Amino acid sequence: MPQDELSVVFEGAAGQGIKAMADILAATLKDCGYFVSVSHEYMSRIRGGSNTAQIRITDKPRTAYTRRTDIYIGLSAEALRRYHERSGTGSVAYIEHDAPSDGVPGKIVTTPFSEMAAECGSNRYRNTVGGGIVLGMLALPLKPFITHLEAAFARSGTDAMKGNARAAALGYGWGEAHQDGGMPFSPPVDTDLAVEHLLLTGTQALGIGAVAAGCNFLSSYPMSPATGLMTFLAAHAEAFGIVVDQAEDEIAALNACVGASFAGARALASTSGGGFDLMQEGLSLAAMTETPVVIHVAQRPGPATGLPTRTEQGDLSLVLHGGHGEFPRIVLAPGSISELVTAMQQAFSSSSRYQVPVIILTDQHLLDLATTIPRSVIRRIGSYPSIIQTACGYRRYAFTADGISPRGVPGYGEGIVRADSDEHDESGLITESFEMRRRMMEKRLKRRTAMAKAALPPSAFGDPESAHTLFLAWGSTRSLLEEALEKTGGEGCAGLHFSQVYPLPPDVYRLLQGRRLAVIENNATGQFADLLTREAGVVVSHRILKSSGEPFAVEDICEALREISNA
Amino acid sequence: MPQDELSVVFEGAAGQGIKAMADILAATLKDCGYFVSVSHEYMSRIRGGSNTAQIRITDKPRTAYTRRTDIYIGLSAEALRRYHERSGTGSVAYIEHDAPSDGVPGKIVTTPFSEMAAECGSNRYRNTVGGGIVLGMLALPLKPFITHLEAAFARSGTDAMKGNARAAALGYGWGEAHQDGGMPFSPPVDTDLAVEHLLLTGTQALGIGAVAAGCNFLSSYPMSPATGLMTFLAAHAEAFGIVVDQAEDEIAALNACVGASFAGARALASTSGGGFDLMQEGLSLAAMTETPVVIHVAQRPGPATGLPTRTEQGDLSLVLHGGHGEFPRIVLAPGSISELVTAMQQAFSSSSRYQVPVIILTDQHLLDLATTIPRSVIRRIGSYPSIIQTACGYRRYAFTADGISPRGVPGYGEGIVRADSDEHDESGLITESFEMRRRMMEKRLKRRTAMAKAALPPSAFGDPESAHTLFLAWGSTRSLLEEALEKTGGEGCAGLHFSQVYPLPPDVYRLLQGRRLAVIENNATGQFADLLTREAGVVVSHRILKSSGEPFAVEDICEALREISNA
Amino acid sequence: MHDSLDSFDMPETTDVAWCPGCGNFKLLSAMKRALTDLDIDRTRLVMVSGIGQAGKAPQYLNTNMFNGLHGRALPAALGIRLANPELTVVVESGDGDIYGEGGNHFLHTIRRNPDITVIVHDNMVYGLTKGQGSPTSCRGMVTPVQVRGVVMEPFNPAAVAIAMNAPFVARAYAGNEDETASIIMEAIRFRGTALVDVLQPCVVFNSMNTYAWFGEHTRHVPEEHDPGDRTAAFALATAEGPIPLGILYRKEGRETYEELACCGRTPLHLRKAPDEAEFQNMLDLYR
Amino acid sequence: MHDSLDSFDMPETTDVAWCPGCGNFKLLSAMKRALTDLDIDRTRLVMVSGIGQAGKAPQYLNTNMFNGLHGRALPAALGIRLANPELTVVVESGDGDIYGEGGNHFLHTIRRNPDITVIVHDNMVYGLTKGQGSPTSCRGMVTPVQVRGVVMEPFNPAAVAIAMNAPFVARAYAGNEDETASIIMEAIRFRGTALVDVLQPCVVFNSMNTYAWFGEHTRHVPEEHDPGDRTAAFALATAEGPIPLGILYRKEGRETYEELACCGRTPLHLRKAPDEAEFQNMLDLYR
Ligand SMILES: Cc1ncc(C[n+]2csc(CCOP(=O)(O)OP(=O)(O)O)c2C)c(N)n1
Ligand SMILES: Cc1ncc(C[n+]2csc(CCOP(=O)(O)OP(=O)(O)O)c2C)c(N)n1
Ligand code: SF4
Ligand code: SF4
Ligand SMILES: [Mg+2]
Ligand SMILES: [Mg+2]
Repeated sequence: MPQDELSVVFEGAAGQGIKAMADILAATLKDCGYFVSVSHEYMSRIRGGSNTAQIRITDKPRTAYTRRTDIYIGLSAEALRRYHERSGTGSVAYIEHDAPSDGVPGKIVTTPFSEMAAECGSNRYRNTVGGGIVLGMLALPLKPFITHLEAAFARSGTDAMKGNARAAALGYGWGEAHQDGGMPFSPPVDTDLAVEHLLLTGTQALGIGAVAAGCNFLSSYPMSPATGLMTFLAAHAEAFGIVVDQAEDEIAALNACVGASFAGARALASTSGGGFDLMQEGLSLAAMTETPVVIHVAQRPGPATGLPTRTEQGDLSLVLHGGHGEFPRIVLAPGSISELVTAMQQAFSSSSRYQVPVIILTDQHLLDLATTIPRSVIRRIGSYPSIIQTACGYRRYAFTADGISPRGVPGYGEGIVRADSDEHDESGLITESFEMRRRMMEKRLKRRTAMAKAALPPSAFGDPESAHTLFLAWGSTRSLLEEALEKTGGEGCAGLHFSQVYPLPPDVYRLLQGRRLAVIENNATGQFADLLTREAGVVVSHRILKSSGEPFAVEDICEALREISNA
Repeated sequence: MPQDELSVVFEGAAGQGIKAMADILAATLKDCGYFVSVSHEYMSRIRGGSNTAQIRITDKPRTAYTRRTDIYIGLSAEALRRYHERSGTGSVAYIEHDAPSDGVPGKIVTTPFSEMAAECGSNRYRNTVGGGIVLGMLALPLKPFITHLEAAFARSGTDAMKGNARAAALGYGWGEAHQDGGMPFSPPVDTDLAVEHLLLTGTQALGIGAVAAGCNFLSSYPMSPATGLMTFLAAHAEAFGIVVDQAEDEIAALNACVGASFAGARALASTSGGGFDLMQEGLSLAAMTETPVVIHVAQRPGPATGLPTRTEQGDLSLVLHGGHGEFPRIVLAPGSISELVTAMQQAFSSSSRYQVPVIILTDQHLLDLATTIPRSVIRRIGSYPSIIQTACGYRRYAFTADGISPRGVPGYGEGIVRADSDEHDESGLITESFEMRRRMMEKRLKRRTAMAKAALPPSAFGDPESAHTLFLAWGSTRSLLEEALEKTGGEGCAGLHFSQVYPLPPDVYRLLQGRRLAVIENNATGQFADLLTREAGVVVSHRILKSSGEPFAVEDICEALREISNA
Repeated sequence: MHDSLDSFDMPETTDVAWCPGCGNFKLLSAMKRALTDLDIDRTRLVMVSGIGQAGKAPQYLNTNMFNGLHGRALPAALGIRLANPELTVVVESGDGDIYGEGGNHFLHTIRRNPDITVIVHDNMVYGLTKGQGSPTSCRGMVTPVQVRGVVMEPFNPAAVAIAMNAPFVARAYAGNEDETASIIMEAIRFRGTALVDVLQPCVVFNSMNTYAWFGEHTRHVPEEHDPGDRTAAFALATAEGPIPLGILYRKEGRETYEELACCGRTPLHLRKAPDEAEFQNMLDLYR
Repeated sequence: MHDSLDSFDMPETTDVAWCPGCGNFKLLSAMKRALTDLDIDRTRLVMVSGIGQAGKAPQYLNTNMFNGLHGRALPAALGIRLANPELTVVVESGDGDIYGEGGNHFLHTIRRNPDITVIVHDNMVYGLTKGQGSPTSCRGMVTPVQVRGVVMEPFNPAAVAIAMNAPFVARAYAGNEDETASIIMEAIRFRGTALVDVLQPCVVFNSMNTYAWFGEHTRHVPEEHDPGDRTAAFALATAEGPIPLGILYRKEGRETYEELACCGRTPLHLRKAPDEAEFQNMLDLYR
């Protein structure tokens, strides 16, 4: 029986072009009609070390990280060690080595990468040799690979293009010759994939969402894994009229966003936990001045600098409670590439509608994940809320039934627009009246009702209404939950994934009450479980946690699900 | 029947010496053998406006703020309006005014403050005239007042001393002559008060605690209401060898503290919510490097600049969750002057013992509160945990059973001491090993068990074990809970005050389960109630809240207690 | 409503939270005069400030205002200006705010050179928090925190701005209301980032730098000084003796950040939703 | 254990995370040479850094280390020095770290003048985050964020330090290992805050400022330059043309912050609990 999925792992030092090759290979496989997803893990360095990219090739969309390794291309000095960690009995590795492979369960095909690359003109082509091997080994066509290589190296000159093409062919031949029995694999599932799907990373999806939302201002300070969003928008700034400002620090970034939004921009800041720490006072300012702003918080393992290029979901509590004083906020935690596109648009629209800060919580794993997604899924839902033209006597903080005042900006109309970080009256001027304070606090907090009502419901996997055990996930673990439930879901088990974690939609309480609850969180303490207890008074009896800096593998979750279902 | 308490309110513009006079009068009354407490409220300005100080004179220790006003001395242009807000039928006001007093329930004695002060040589003496009036009116001795005045103005020269003495006498005469029936008041309760009690503000109590704890390093940036602690330690720096550094910003302040503590200092930072926002990354650093540090967070109403000189308990969630990543911390919320002295010492000792950041949460009301407290209550409990002399091969983060490694500092012994913001190995060097990461996370979090076990139990008022309704308070509302329960406590009601809010002692869960719970919080949402739900899974059915910028008055709490007890 | 008046004055009833006799009042009237004389449209001006006594200044001017966080006036002003380059943006805040808490933004805003005017109420002390040493406090000033006197080197705003190659660097003294007004006018007219450090007595907390002290310790920029000469400007800014008042350094013609960083002059709030064809073009890149 | 060795070298097996050919390696060996030649006691030295490629430097030296937050090396170093004035404190970090995120501390640490040495690995780019413009990036450098080239005025560390009246200001070029080592030695010997901005190629992300470029765009501080002359130093630091290498400014004798702000030289960790009599005296004030 042909297998319905394959996992190809590329390993190499930083600088060896692992990421680039995995991306090109993924695009090639998509063109061949397969669903693909690529998971990256890498060290905090620019050269050397050992990074990997895992390409999952599946007959339906699957993006979860897996322990499975079918084909392994290892280029760095660490190749064997790392193969040891993740090979199984069915694995085949192409490694340039002579070291003893005692105890490694999989097979090893000693492969002269350097020699082949040198033949093509440079050691640099080793990664391309590897790409060729994979295709040759799987007996897939070489042509689309060459096309993608040419596109990718078009700007590097003809030498590079030729060298790469040659390396691909050499590798292809080696792969064919060393098939080791081959990998029987289902035929291409969807020939429309080539044209009707895009291959997007999480970062690109967020960026596309931002463009769709009409984001026209970004101020941020570089920080992994959040920098990519800034880079994306910088690349498209000219086309879409987006102002991209690299700030001197995160404090400046958010304050510039709040200033810009006060003056009418649709403003976005992108950072990671440590940078968000520095933005908290600005967050509180956005709330006090009722200035819309969207903040992307790309999680990585803390505390402090932690593991800067790794993944974790450790900052949920921080974004829920950061910023001094009491004010409303929205926290979104999209879990898939398409949810990222949508969430960013929702963030902008809710931020404008409720005049509150909205935080989008992602993580390294999700941002670097690349996968095929139907182009049709990318819809522009962004509503463009009106900024009013002010009249004489305009009061920025006029009391209204729902607490939200019509928003004017300076220079647009005859009114005067004042924003004040101090407690203020309706016109925005400083006040020390206790009564005004009381009313303004009420005004700011009142909108929480409408915000909760409009909260996005969780996605259900299985039938949560009738389940006795619910597995709960948020953010990047969505695909794990989905796949694991599908593969192992016992009777009475179902899953809920929350792409909005705060405020929670009110009727979730009903759904959760009286059931056995288990959370899946890529952190050490189960912060979402705590949130559920606080908000819904429910007790979460099982916490499936991981905080080593690695994402969960789908196998981890399957095992945990089985254990908990049978408990 | 003589009354068992009196409330004297001093009102005046900023710059009119209201605070100074209230303090001097309080000291005088203490010397007369009364328990006194002074509550201050003031505007965010240096001159003008209207501030008040309330002196409660009682026959037992009472520090809660009260709506009651017996004697009112009003000096500013706003005097009448503010008297209107807080006078009752028994009140007598001394105000220099001719305006109609329609609808003001209390009496008014039109008093020529300016004229009397001018007679003594300067308009500046109006406050002293007011002090004299209070004593004359109550027929208390003038002598101790003069003594305190002389001490206070000793540095201002003989003119000022004479002028003040004269103004006191003139005021005293006016008070005697305009007693308006007088204020029958219980005789002095405790003649030992004069010598055996101190008169301390919250800020002074914290400062004394810090000195007692052996604090020898402070780096902070001025911010109301936290600045006083820095000023206190600066004043005593020379005597106790304390390094006091005014930082360029709050980020520098906390990073300097962490650096200093790494090198062996007992370090303290003092700030308010907005400044603490900026310290969060440093907090996370302290946790990651396991460097002890104590942070005083003096709450005031937010968000953003809010009401900078007012009071609120709005930053509990922030200090519980601030700083990215997951790490242990301790949060103390002392509720009385003596608890402040103790809490600061506990903070230093726990911070050193567990090598974690400890946060002391106070607020404007508590810090500015002044009251009599027995000198004997001030005990030095600080243990001085040992810093070890390192040997060759020393590893700062050596694995141990409880997760806490012996702490060495650079330059003390033959070892090398490394602190790293990145994930690190036992010697403190950067690592990217997932396994090491896992073990280090475990190491850092492990100490939570011991920390929870050692958590301070709440103080009980009434018999919580048998109560069906528990009123819960934390921080500055302690005296309100105590007094209100005493005055109104129905059958089956009791109170618990938490001077440690995190971690909560484990057996509190038992205490809270299955009872009706009501919290008293000077904020808008009931953050402590949320914490209890999260930590103990209990539902808090009643939230007594206030977030106008004012403290609760004891009458508010009495009323709420009555309502809830009878519900 | 008062904002229908065509003047920068707030209603008479406005409660100004400054102390009687404070230099802030003089600076406020100089500012009003400059704005009026420049005939600036109140609805197209935004005054931006941080927190402090100085930071309250925009509350007392009848125009648009963004009164942000302590130390963060400059990034907010930058954001405003980038979002709408048709607005005149004037920052007014304290020495502690701009040079202390906000020091990093001072450096990097100058590096960008947006067309904004930065007026610093330099009273050489932290006023609102009751008299601690500020970055510009003179050595030896005793305060409740600096109990043995300030020991840090005072921050020299003009010298640092010149070192940063700020294109317009001036100092004024609030006591000279006329001159202050005219320097402010020059600064607002200037295209690019213009710094005016305005010396200003704090009559409550700074008993060292009084009106009399400033009278004695200031002088005018010498006639012969060439404000186009950066080294000479630096020498003037750092010379011992009285503080020079006037324009120390001025260099025309540098492009502003908004010209270089924005895509067009249309205010962002008037821009249309992204074009569908462009949007699809972008998606094509990820096929 | 390797820390028993009497050398600043880490074990051979240490995995250095820098790129082959990077200027960081040259600076590391210059630093080791300087420390060795100065005969500094490894157990009494603390290397302090922030985050970045440069910030990893202390990981590769066998001595005490505080590798703190991005941008915050200076306040941490200040705290360490104040807590124990017997320690030699050397900061080593990147241009983004010290002049960007940490710009405010750069200003105010210089104002304080603690006796620390500040070595900046100035590669004119953000290395660890993959090649964005840094405060010292040259105009026109194209990066993934600065897609149309850097437009901000480059930060001139020497000029600003001189404007701040930093008592020791030098620039070096990592390519000249000997000279760099000897300047670092001078800086560490100097009593007070000493800045050494070390130009250093980033062979991966900065294709503008290469070894060749630095060769062409640097020169030595002219023989006749008087490092005691602040204005001349400023003129030299801001002059058009090649970047001057060497000690630009040097002023001896200013008291350090720790002398002025500490109470005695005893390290804080060796101080006794507060004296009971003093404690009771303090309480007496509140009777
Ligand atoms: C983050 C933060 N830190 C501290 C404060 C407290 N604070 C308010 S104003 C001020 C200093 C004001 O000094 P300056 O800017 O010189 O203005 P001035 O009052 O002297 O006019 C400080 C420290 C604050 N509001 N926010
Ligand atoms: C608060 C915070 N913001 C951003 C980052 C991400 N970050 C790490 S290193 C770095 C820049 C490094 O540049 P530089 O200091 O010049 O050092 P280099 O790598 O070039 O040696 C940045 C932005 C961070 N770690 N922390
Ligand atoms: S405190 Fe000083 S600066 Fe502030 S208003 Fe009063 S006198 Fe002016
Ligand atoms: S990224 Fe640049 S600076 Fe960093 S180690 Fe590599 S070459 Fe050196
Ligand atoms: Mg000031
Ligand atoms: Mg750099």
